[in-house]
Amino acid sequence: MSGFEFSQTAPSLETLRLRVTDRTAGAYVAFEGWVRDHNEGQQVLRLEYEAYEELGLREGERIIAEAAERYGVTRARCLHRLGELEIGDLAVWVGVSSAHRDEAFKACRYIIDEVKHRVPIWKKEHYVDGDSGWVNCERCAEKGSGSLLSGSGGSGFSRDSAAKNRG
Amino acid sequence: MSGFEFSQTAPSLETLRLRVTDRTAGAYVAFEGWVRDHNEGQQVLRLEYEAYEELGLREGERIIAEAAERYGVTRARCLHRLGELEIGDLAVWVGVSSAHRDEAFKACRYIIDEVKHRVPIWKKEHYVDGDSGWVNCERCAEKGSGSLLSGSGGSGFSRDSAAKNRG
Amino acid sequence: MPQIHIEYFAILREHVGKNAEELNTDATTAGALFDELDGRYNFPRMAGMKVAINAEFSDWDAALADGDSVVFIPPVAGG
Amino acid sequence: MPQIHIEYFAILREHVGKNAEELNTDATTAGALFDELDGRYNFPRMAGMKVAINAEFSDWDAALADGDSVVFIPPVAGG
Repeated sequence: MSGFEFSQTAPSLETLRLRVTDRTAGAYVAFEGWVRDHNEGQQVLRLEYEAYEELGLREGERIIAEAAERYGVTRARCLHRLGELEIGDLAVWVGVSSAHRDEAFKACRYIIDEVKHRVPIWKKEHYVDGDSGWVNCERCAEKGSGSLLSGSGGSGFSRDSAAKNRG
Repeated sequence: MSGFEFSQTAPSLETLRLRVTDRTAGAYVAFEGWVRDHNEGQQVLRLEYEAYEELGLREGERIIAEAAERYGVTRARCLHRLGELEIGDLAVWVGVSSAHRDEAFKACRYIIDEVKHRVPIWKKEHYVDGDSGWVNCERCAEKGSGSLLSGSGGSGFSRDSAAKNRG
Repeated sequence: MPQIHIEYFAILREHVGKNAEELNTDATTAGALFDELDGRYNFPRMAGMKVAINAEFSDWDAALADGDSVVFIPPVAGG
Repeated sequence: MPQIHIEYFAILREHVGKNAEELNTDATTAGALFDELDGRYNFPRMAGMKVAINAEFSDWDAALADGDSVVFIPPVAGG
């Protein structure tokens, strides 16, 4: 059974929840990430998620398996939306059930933290002022050449920053 | 608006969730306590919750207010079932929304921990073997006179144990 | 003698066989009232009992006044 | 020369203007391939770029083989 999935459409929360119910479980913790109307001081209108799905699914499954092994939970799942989302839409859902609440809280937190750091998903925000930008990429670009999409070389990452990730 | 409530009937989870949604919130954490089929080595058939509602509502509201103040969350609510419940039924629900996920996780955990310790709710479990017992009270009674409902005095709490709670 | 309203919940309600009663008592504190009633009902033994007066948690040595409502609170088990 | 399949996502896809391409290259590592393509496309500057070979995260100095599929991974932003 797949523990991590992407969806191009809004999921049914009740269906998601039922996938982690279990007679032996006494605790259920769910996390939902919602599209909020602001980010880093900008008024957000809508956003798009894009993923490298093949690697994302593998990495997502690994995260679920790690959480299950570390915390001994009963069931754990995660769904991440892709495509265009509006304010208030569900962007990501994590659901964990377990015998007791401590492991459910810890596993749920672990999964969302790791998904945000490790799964290749990118978010493009469209702002009320008409501007748009890829989250995280944009901030990095600002520190470099100053132009988001046309770094002029020299001060940016290529060899240097890439080297940081080697090994 | 009331943040803590009791319910004699099964609530709509979608209705509960909608009460904490907010355009400024990017994170939502929910905890659900479910009736599980075992507790402390006994096979549970069903259970009953009873509350001292007047004090319970006051204490529940205080807990919600404490969580909101400590963690700066956007919205927080809790509902606890009363009456007869079957395996798999929702016993308690906590929902918290906030700008970011860290405070939502912490506030949700705080609320359920405090509710379990402070709100005057009692649980009577009915077991597959036909026995039944008030959770926590029963265990304490076993250490005393041996009989759950007819402590024979002397080894139990009355003056001694009551004294522990004074001041 | 002051009259006190007492409500029983959970294991105490079942043990006493009633939800509430009115009692005229000389007990001047919640703890003394408990001991008086324990003498009558021989409550089940348990550690961690608390007490509420007029729907607020209270100390066992809190003074009682005529018309007060008292609830003995066995160990809770919500969730 | 070995032929490498390259896929672009997010900011890189928009910058390059295509989803994927095939490239015959003398680059023997993922890092060298990146530098070659950066020379051609002048990628936007960002820290924390990673690389995947055949749908697994990889080191920048991992060797490339004919037929490999390479994806450069800008900083992720899920959730």
